[in-house]
Amino acid sequence: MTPSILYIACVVGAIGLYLIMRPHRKATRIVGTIAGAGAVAFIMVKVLEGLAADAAVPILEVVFGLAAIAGAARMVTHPRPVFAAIYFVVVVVSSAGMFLLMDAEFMAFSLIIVYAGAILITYLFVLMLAQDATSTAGEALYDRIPREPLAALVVGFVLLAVLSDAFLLVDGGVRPDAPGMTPSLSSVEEDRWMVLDGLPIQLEETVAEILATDSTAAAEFTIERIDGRAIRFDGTHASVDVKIADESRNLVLPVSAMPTNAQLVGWSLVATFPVSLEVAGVILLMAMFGAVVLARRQIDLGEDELRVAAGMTPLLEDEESEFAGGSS
Amino acid sequence: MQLWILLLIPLVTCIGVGFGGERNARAIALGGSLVTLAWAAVLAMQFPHWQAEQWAYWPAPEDNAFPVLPGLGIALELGVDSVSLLLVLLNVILMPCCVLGSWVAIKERRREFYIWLLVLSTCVMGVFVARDVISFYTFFEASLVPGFFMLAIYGGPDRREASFKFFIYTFVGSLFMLLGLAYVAWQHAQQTGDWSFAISDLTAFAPTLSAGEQGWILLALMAGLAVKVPLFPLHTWLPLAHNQAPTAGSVNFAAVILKLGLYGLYVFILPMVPEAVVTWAPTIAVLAVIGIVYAALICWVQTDVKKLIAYSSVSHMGFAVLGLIALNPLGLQGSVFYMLSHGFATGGLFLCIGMMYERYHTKDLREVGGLAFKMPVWSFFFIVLVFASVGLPGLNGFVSEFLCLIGTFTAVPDAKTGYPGVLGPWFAAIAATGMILGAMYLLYMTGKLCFGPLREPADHHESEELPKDLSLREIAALAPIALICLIFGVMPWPILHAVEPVAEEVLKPYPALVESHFEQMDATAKVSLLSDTTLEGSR
Amino acid sequence: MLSAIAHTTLATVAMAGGGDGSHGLPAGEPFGFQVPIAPVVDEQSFALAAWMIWLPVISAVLCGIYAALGVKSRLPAWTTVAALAGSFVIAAITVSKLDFAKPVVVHLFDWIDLSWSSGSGTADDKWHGLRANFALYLDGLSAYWILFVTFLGTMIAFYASEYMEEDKGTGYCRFFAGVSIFLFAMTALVLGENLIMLYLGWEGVGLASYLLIGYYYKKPAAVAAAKKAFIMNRIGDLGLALGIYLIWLEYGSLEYGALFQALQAGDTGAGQYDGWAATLIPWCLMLGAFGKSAQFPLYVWLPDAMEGPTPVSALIHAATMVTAGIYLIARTMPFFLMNKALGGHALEAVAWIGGLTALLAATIAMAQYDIKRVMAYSTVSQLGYMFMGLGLATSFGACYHVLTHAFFKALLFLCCGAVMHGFGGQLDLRKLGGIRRVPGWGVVCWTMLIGSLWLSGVPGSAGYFSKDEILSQAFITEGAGFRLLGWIGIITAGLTAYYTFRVWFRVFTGPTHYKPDEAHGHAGHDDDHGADHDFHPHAPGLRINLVLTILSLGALWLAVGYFVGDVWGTQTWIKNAIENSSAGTGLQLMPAGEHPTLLGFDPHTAMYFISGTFGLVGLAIAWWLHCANRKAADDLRGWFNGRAWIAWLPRAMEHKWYVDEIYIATIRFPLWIAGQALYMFDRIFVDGIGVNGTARLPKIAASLFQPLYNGKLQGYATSMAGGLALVIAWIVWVWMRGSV
Amino acid sequence: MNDVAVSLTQAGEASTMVPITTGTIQIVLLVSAVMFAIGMVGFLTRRNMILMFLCTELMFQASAIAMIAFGRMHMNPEGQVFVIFILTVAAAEAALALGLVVLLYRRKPTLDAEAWSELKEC
Repeated sequence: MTPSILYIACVVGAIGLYLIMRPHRKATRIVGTIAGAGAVAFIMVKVLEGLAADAAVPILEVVFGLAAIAGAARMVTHPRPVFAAIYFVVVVVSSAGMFLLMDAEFMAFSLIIVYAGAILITYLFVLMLAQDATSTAGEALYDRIPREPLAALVVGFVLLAVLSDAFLLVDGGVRPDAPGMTPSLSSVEEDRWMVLDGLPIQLEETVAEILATDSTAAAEFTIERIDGRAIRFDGTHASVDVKIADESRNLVLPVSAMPTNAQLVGWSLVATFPVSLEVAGVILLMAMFGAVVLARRQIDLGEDELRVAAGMTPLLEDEESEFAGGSS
Repeated sequence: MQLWILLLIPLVTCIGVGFGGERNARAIALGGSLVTLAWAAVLAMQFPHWQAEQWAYWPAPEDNAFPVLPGLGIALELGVDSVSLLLVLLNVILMPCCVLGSWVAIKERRREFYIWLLVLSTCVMGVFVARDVISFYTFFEASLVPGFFMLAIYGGPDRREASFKFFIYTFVGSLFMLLGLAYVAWQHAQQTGDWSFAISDLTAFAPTLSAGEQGWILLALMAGLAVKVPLFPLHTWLPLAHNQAPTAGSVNFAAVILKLGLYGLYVFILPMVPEAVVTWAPTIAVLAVIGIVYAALICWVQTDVKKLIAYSSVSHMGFAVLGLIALNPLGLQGSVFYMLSHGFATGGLFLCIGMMYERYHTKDLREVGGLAFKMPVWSFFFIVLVFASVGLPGLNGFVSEFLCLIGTFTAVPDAKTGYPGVLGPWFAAIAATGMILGAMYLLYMTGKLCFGPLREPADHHESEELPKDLSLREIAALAPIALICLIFGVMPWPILHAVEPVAEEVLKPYPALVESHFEQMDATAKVSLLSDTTLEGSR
Repeated sequence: MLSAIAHTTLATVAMAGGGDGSHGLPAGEPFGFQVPIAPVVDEQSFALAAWMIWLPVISAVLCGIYAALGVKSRLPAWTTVAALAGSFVIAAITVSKLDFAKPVVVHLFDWIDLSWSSGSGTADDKWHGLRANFALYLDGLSAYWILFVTFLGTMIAFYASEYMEEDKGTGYCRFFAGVSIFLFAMTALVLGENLIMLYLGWEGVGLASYLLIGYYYKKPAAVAAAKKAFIMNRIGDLGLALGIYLIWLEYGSLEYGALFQALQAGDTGAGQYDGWAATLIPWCLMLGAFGKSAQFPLYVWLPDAMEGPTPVSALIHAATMVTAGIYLIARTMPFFLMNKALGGHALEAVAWIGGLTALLAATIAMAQYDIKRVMAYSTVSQLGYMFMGLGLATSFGACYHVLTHAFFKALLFLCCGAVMHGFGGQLDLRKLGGIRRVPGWGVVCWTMLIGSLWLSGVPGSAGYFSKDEILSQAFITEGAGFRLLGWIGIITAGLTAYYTFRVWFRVFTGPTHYKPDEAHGHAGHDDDHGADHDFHPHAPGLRINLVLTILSLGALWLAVGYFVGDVWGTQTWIKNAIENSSAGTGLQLMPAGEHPTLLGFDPHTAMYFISGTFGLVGLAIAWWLHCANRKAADDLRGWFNGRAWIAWLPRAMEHKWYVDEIYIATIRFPLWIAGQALYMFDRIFVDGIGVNGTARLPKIAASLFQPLYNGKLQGYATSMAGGLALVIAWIVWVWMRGSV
Repeated sequence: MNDVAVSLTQAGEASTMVPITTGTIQIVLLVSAVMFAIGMVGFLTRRNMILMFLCTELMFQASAIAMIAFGRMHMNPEGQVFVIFILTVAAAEAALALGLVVLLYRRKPTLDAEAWSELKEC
């Protein structure tokens, strides 16, 4: 695939989206949908073509991706806001599926809960709150007619062209199999085991479980730490030194004891980004305050009225008398 | 550390003003400015170089530096030499007077006003004590902000235009200055391998640049500084800003802000680009002389007092610039003295006009006049300050004007002073007509305003909060200034002595440069010059 | 007292009597003068001298304090009189201790003091510093000057204590503060040890003059006159300042001692700049002197200055301040002599301008009606004589005339003041007459007669002697047309006698009639004698009469002193003082031995007769036209007015030859127009096109993009996103791929 | 590859250790880019203020997908952490934006963004 093909596909996609936007005829919408979907599909095919022959085809990703794109396209073109919001749910669900495929289970479900469950509902509430009664008769004019679609499309698809160019074509695109792009698995595993090292209770439970399968061992044990670290990873196996009744034993930890993805995320959140986490909390809090203040009915009070309301005496205007007298 | 405290006191006072309530704002501001004054006085007493043989900063800026980005050589360094300390003193002495002068004039948004005033004070002091380009430039530009707000919020009817013009004009100019300074710093980094923004490093380095580069640097720096000075024809922001500003603003603009430009000339241009200065000095001098005569003539036809005094600043600053580029100790010391004496005299005049304005709400000479009968005390101070401005011997204006002019006069190629110059009698002679014109317009103003039958605006009625003549508060604001004008006129030598080592240090490279400049001059011109002088001598 | 002082000093210097100036000076002096030896710094024996300066300062400060305290008594007057009298006494003591041949410097305190050591020059120390300290230079010239300045100051302050009585209160304090400031400045001018201190005094007297002329500040005319005086003086000051700069440029010092010694050694200046040689110095100084001493073309302020109170006119504008120009040239006479020795014409210029001013002012004085103005023009005219004397290189004559003139002109002014004071501000000699017979006016009448006689130079009067000293010199000194100049001076002497006695006869003789001046009432006066019908002149009181008497006695003594100079020593004392100071010309400029003759006589002898005759003729004409046969005056006027070819003459004389109008038309108005034009230029071109135009350029450029800024949120967002796209495109295409 | 095989045989599970394939990530990134572009186009063309904000949510979504993909590629959890922050910002933005919309709607009873053009400079 050369950049020119990609760019032409982008143009086609843009034309497709433009046709979908036009509210007049169903036919144009269909043509647009075909063009857009075709362009996307064409690029995807081209991407997959470039793979090694023996590589597996990511069917599910393609499916979820197409669903998300379709939902997005419909969302930005649908003349009725509520429907647009519903199509956004499609996008959210499809992306959640892609998250799942990329081992981000926790994020997939929080996405659905937060977006589909909370944010979208808020949007819907506001939509219904703000939609005037006449809109039941039909879509509002401003919902039906897009604003300067050509300029927006040019901008948007230039962006798309260069982004996808960067992702797919420049230096062969994003290539995990290129040397140095992905970390060695042992280091990834070591990192993960070290997370367990930071979770002493879970480590103890794991050790207890292993020891429980071993009837010879006593129930009482202590985990030995050297330089504060209990787990030692030799490149393939993680093991723990455990002292049971003054006798040291080296326990190899099973792979199943490795922290889960969700645990990893949690660990990263509190261990690596604690300040950002706090800031995020503050942002949410302030957003809440802000929403409360904004939604309140606004009354302007003068300074004196505020002082009176706060139980203070109002300002007096008799202050010019101090230095004024006494000239000869 | 002492200097940091000096800068911090007004800022801390700002907090006090901010939280002290609308009623107490001015009292707190007065207290703060008095504390600043006291602290500055302490510094002045500690300052070890008043009578020094050698020029030096105090405290040594390196000891006082606060590294910001060590990799880029950016460090905040503070230090004073006698010139900058004198200018700091000018500022801190005028500050309480400004507060007292605005005591009842500012009726609304007082806290904000005094905060801006104090911030302005900090900024200008920052400029004077900064020993590195970064903080110099930062303070230099930061001083625009309080000035802008004082002008835009508390100014006269044209305050919008005035504030915008003030800000944008001076700001655009300073950008060129930044460019010039950045170029010097960059070249320094290129050639020595180390980034440094310390003024001492750059001034030591810059003269090694080629003459062409120096010329461009001079132009860039002049673009910023000449606007501030202001030098003809870059002066037009000044009458507008002075005219529209509230009293304290006008005082500060005239007394301190204008000095930033001259101080910049002294601290950057003279030491950094000596070759270019020698080449360009006649051009600058021509502009200064034009400014002197031009502004003086314009003054004479003004009917608005504040505008008149504002134009007179343009005229007066011309003398100071002349003295500075006369390139001899006479002119340089005169110029430094001019900064101080103009600050006090013109600042005081603006205060006086402010007091009159509070009573009559007009600055129009056609509407108000003959106040000597009604306001004798005011007239007394006004006349003293007018004569200080006119340059009456015994008051401060004379010493500075005289030294600047004699410096210019003796800035001849073959001066026996050891400091040959590129100006000469003609410049001084034409500039000296400014003395006559100065007397003309200032006495015209005095005659209209103080003397003649009493004229008051038709709708004038006595204010209830202000007495007919000056109150004790107003006297307290004016008396120190008038007294200083007198003291400076009678005892200028302590200041002159303090500036001597500075002058010699700054002017050190010039005699040789001027001589080589004349050697390179057109051979025929040189020959005719020689023959003329020999003729004169043999007669 | 003067004579006593003179006796003490007489023995120290051998003097040849008479006026021929043939006393010996060492030959071979480069510029023909011998100035005193280097001044001795002597602070012990002359410690008191500082108080000559400080007493007026103290008095000024006290008067200011009185004003602030609201004192309504005569306290300011007595303070001032006491201070000035103290000054005079100290001056007398100081002078009595002084040896004229050995000038003394008394250092008071440091003033302007700059020095530098570095620089490329190899010149000697002179240029390596500018020193102008507050110090006194006591020699013959300054001693001579300070004596009559302080004496007249005391007298006139005493006179003013009565004259200004109606203004008791703030005005009184202000007046005496002004007088004190004036005396301070004048002493600084005269006693200053260097040119900058002279400049201090020079401008200081200008300030005092400004404040005192503008004393009646409610009167627009007074304010305008004050302003005019100050500005005209400033024009002169410009010359003085340039002279000072040039002196420093050429000689590297501003202290008299150093300068005179350099000149004595034949130093013609460093010659440092093309065209600005040391020979220019006298021309610059001359401009200063002409401004301060009201010579053509800068004399127009002096008549206007008569708007001030009369004691001020007497003190400042007749006796003392206006002689500062004479003092300046006398003080810097070595420069003039150097100029002459090098072939310059500065001295001739001084003489000619002086002589012509004398004639011009005399013609104007003949046609004025305001008696103070007559006196003012007469002052200008007499100052012209003094400059003529300086230009003719008879410093003695000039300085002697300064002294005699100071006495009789002060006397005349004070008499005019008494008249004005008594007659409700009336100064028009057509509306006054026969005052001699009004009770209580005898002293004024007779003292004024003495003053008039002295001014007219009738034989035997002091003015006669001092003027002759100058006039006869015109026929002795060689120079461009000096003989013609001498005749001009002689004619002027006749005119002087005429206009002086015109005033005296008109005011004091003839039928008694008077009426007050309604329009002219002082701002400070209560107009209780404003109305015509119940107007009663009030005769001068004791203090005025006393002062008038003392001054006339002084004037008499000056005349007698000249007559019997060798006995009383007055004349030799003065001659001694002048010739031993820097003003001494050495008189070598004349051919030694063989005097030129005038009408076959020695010029001095001849002049006694010629000028006496002219004076008497002038007096006689005045007597005929204004006393004996007043109708003849009207006939004469009618005769002039009836003939078109000559009618312009009296009118032009009355209108002061239209000089003021010419100035307004040629200088003031064009300057004003220039100011307006420049202001317009400033607004339209510099600010309008230059600044605002430049500021509008971005705006014009912006208007191209203005449609993008339509206030639509999404429009802005589109631009933002487009920018983002371009940035990313740049990153991808240029950075990452390296090509477009 | 050997290590992986060993650990796989040992555990018999833990697909987490497999690097993502080039095809997967490119497809996912492509989807993310397309979604972002569509979201931007929507933001620029929709006149309804609420939908404009919804479109910003779409763009958030797209960037979240990219984050996750890259996190997966580098096999560390930080991509997901950033998505949490994105969620935070999205939620805060939704709250405030909707509040503002309500406020604006009270002033002018329309949701048309074009009704608010006070930013115009002339």
